[in-house]
Amino acid sequence: MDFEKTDDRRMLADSLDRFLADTYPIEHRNRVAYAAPFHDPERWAELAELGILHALVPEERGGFGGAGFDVFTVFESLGRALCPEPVLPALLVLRALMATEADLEPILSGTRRYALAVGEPDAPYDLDAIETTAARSGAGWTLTGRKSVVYGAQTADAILVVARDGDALGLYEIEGDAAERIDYGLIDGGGASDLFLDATPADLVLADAEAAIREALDWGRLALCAEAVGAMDAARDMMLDYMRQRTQFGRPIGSFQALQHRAVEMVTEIEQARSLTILAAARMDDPDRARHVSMAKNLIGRTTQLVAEESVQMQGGIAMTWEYPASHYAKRLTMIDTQLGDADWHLEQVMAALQAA
Amino acid sequence: MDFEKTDDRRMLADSLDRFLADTYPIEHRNRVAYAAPFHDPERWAELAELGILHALVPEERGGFGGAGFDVFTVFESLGRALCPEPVLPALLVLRALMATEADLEPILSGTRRYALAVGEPDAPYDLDAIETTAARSGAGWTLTGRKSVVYGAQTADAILVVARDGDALGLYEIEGDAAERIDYGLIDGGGASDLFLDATPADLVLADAEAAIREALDWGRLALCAEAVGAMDAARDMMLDYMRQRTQFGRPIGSFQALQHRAVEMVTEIEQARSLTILAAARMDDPDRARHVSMAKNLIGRTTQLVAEESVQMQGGIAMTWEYPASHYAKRLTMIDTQLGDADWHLEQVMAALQAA
Amino acid sequence: MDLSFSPEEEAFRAEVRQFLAEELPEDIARRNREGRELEKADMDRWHAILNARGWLAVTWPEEYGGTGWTPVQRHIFEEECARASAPRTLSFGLAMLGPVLIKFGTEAQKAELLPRILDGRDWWCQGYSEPGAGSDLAGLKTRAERDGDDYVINGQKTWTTLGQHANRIFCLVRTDPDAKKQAGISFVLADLDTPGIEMRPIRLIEGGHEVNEVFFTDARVPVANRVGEENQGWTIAKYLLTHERTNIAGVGFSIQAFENLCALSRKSRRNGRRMIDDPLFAARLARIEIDLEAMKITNLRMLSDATKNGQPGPESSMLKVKGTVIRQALNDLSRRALGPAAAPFPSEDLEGNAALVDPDQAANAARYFNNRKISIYGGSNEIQKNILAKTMLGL
Amino acid sequence: MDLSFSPEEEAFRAEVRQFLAEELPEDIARRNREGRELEKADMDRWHAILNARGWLAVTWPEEYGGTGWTPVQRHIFEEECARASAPRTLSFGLAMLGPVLIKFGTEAQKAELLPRILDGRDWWCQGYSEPGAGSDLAGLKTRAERDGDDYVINGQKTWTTLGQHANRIFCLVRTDPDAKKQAGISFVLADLDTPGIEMRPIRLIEGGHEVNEVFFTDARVPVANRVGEENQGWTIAKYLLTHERTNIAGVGFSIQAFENLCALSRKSRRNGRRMIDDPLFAARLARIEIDLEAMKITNLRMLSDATKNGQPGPESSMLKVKGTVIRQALNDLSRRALGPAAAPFPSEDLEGNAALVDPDQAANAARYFNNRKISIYGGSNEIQKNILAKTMLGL
Repeated sequence: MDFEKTDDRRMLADSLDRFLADTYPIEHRNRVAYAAPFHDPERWAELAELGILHALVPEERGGFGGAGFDVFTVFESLGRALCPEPVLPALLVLRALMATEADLEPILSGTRRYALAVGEPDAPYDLDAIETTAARSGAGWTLTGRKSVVYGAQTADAILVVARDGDALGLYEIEGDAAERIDYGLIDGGGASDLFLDATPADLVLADAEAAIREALDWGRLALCAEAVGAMDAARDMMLDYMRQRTQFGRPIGSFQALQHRAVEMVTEIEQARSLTILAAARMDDPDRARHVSMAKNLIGRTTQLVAEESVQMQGGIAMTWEYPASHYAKRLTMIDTQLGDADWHLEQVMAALQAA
Repeated sequence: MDFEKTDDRRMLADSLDRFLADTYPIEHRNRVAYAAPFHDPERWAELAELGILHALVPEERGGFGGAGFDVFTVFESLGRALCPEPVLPALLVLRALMATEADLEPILSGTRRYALAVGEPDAPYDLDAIETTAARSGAGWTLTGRKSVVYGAQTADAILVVARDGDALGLYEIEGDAAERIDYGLIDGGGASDLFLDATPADLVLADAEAAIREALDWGRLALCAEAVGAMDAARDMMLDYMRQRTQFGRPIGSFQALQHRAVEMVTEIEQARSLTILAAARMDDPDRARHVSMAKNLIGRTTQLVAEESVQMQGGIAMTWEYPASHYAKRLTMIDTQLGDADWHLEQVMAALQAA
Repeated sequence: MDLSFSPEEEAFRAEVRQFLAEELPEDIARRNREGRELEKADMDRWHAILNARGWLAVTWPEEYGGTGWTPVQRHIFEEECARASAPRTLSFGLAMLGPVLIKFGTEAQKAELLPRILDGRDWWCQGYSEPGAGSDLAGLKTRAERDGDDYVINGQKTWTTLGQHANRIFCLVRTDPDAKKQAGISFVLADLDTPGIEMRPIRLIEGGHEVNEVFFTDARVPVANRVGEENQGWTIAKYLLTHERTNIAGVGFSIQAFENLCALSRKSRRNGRRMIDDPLFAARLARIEIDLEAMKITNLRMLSDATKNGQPGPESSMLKVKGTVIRQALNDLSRRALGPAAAPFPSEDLEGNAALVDPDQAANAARYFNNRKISIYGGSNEIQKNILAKTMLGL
Repeated sequence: MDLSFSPEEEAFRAEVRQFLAEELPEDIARRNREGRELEKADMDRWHAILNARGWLAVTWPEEYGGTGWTPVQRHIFEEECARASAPRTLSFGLAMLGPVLIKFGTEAQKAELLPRILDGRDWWCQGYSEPGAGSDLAGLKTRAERDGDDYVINGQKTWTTLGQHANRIFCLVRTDPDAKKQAGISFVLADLDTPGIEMRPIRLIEGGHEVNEVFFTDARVPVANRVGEENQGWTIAKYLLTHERTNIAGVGFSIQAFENLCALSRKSRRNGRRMIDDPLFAARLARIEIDLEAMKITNLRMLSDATKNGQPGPESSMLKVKGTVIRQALNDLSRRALGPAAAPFPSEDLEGNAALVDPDQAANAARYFNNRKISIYGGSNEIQKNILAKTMLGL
């Protein structure tokens, strides 16, 4: 039993943290995160060069990592810096393609950006309700349906689309601009698109892809949990600094007992959420991967809400302003919950496991 | 719009409060509430003489009240004094018999005590799951099944039993000792019995009694809500007194901000719970009676838990002792939730109404 | 006890409902329902419609052009406005300065200023908070030094809501720097075009421009613009903070939010069923319905007390605390109900695009974030709890 | 990071499991599982079995007859004991006095007293709290005045758990009445049959007799019974309060309670379905499962830190606070799951009556009420939060 990062991962985290601290301060982050293309292509290339994408994939597929704790390490650092680069879409696509023979190098090198299109307006989280259909058309396929809030699609060269061919879910590739696309920024920074597929020509990448997609989504969920842990650590530190320095009624506000107790409760919940994220990272290759991921994502969802709301409340008016970084952390922490299944959706998965046991 | 009690009800409340303060101090209460027959038959007779049972029934049936606010008034006072007399069973029976021509006088005068047997081990709250059956036997009927935790049955002269005849639920009367009966005290004071009916001879009181039973149960729920309001007021006052007087680290514990805020939250929730109990009392003759009762009982269940747990926690060790009245209030407040439908069960009724709307 | 409204009150409700059906512009109602900020022109339009009907100043006595309504009438009006998605009127002139002038102003001040509030010539904003002072009003630093018939004001105010639309500001300033904290404060009025007063926008968490900073640099304001005695401003400040305000619980907002949310959760689907049929979501919805239903009655109970006693007791602070908790929970639930669709940044581009975002719900995430303010401003919920612990609980 | 146990640790787990399968008396396990208090004889029996195996004093070094286990081994032992429904050993001698003697006692004290703890000749109880002092230990009033080779003790202690079974007591007494609060306190040991020491039962909320008051009236105790220096008792008190205790989070209890609860909710029916199929109940159950799963890892993380640093950091107080919250939530859920069937007062009459009450769940409501204590004693959760705010958060 060992809860320390290995030397390799500590080095990766250190160099990533240093890079982000140097090149991605919050002012820069806010400049690029809220204006098209909603990230910084130059930094993206540098991040890829740093090897953070390679860290997401095992050696036999051209990476140098690929374990749960590698993903944890990368996303924890991204979360701490509130980095809006589309690393999550890359992870989702890389892990979905693990079930294929595809050459991952163009993605790993950062030269070709992908997005994974899964969710739909009436099926934001659940694969079973997906309605986008794939139909044969000559030697190829066409896709018809609507994909909503596809993270990173606004800047993607290509998009992997999950579509239904009868009962089977398949994975299909289209060019980034093959379908009508509406791009937009997100309230917490970064960008996404809605896709309107209308007999859009596509290549089949993987038939019977459901297991691969589920696994890829679980990797994405782990990444979001780790990102949340990093962002919560940063939000907590900011809040505690503020509580130590800011005085009201002639005393530091951190000396008020009601706030002290709430700060302690918040810090305790962060540690609990970190614990389950660590556990999920350790269980990514186990048969009960999905259950552990759902447990973690549920607790993360509950905890990010607590941290976002309490940190704003306890810092008061200043945290309501765009100027002050805490507000952007609060938004990101809040919106992480609605990516890849919110707290309730994941709770329902844990409930189902209990009921089936 | 008027939130004051009418003069008649104020007089009733005053005389009941005075009677209970004089004759039912907590030491007496604890003596009778925890030892068979788990109430005080002498006080029972005096309470009936005072007219509190008459207050539960309208004039045309021999009472002098019978409105929601009458029931509210009586049970609020009983709750404040933590009185374990079996007034709730009497109310349930009286209201169930409103659908019949039965002479209510023996009950109203307190001379004949009844209990209403509804819940079963696998159907503690829901009429639909009731399994006790009624079968014709010559001119009469027999009942077979198990009724659990029948409040007040330990001291009842007769019991009204809810049983199933095919799809219909009927109301049948048996003598108090007609079936095997195990009597016991309750952890929060007062008594109950389990009934083991095995072809037990019974008289039919009302066929197709479902609506009458539902209405009677709603009256019982209103009574429990009002009892809870009274008990919460008392528990709160006790706690606030303690917080003002008890010093620790050289200061009254009520001066600690973390406790102050929690006390304010508790008091706020008590007012909210009182509000919904008032609303339910006002809606007892309306078509959406059941929904209002369920809203109130859900909020009461949430609030009694908060008040019981927080008042014990904030008063500390002393409230963990039998000696100190707050512990008995905490128990009663906790166990009220599991009478006639707990917070979750009632929430499900409110959810169903929302879904059907 | 009797929870029914009197026949007169029911008739009043019918009158209000008919007025709203006839006079509330549909575009304003829609914009308000969609959770988007109103333009100044829309606010002015609705203000004028209410004024024409004489229903603008709901807390003022009739002699000053107010409605003279009872608290119950105000409650009914508020409830009907919420049901009809009517926007709230601006509180700065109507609910804050007006009552202050009526209680503390000179006859000349009342005669001059009250009509200008009603007819919309004056749009007032508020200079209470200062950077670094937060809920601790007594620590304010903005100074007004007497120079002949003027005060010369230097300092900075912040959180000035909708100041960008205002032409006038009322502020608390320190007129005696040597006095103890609460003493030495005065309440003064200023034209915003006074030289030396500058307003700068503050961008809020969700990206909107709603509040401002106001800088005073040797700004000269006539001493005649002071309301009340010099150095007695604290009395006015306290009056304002504890003064009975219509619907401190925000029940109207919450009713509107709850109805929107029900409609959304019946319309949208998740996991192959209506959102409202998801038991966990339905449980959240039912719980908040119950809390809100309770809050309506709690609010009425306190209104009824206030009517009897002439003034609300300190327990009305409970309405603010619990009311904001309920509103914020509703905002949270709307955001949850939309799921990822709540994520797009509200922009004029997207607003027009009905294919993309349900227009009824476009701004829900933004509203959630923006409404985190309601438990912070006007005396944070923490401050309210401090007050309640002392005044109501005697701790 | 690596969350797996080493082969040695897994082998140890197997050894523990086998031991429990072979040696834990079934009647003791059942009584413990049913949530009923153990008789003294049962506790003594289990104590002797563990001692025979050398697994009794899990926090003591081997040289004093302890196991010398690592924190991870202790965790494994605790987890396996919970799974097997083995009762906890009594902490007063083993987890509290033993470590104090080892750190502060004289060689003579260690040589005499430690073996008597192990072989069961001494059953210790604790004299820390006093009426009116609660979590404020520094305010204690019981006085010990030097008279020749004795202390003469006068005062009163309370919350003395299972004192009715004990023959000896360790207490904090004030030996210098003029010193400042924390100074002037000493740690002394006393035989309970000393003239002038009287024990009286306190009945607890749920009706049980678990704790006691102890009265000292001119009770003479040899000065040689003092542990540590005179007036230095505060150091020992702090050591005891912050000393690493096995399983401060109570994870073992919680695991056992969770498994009982799952079994109950699969077995019992409500509204025509299994309790576990009720979505609101299942949601409560799943949420607590998640919290408990997280607590297991948090506990391991802190154990792992403690192993590295030799001592746990102040953050171990988090384990106490969150651990008690989780245990109490589980007790609450068990009570809910039983519904009205939780209401009967536990009594010997009912215990025998399997027709009436599920024997596995007989004492659930009583346990719920009794366990409200765990967030109060041993430094209430409020005190823990005060400490955490200062030491861990620097507030």
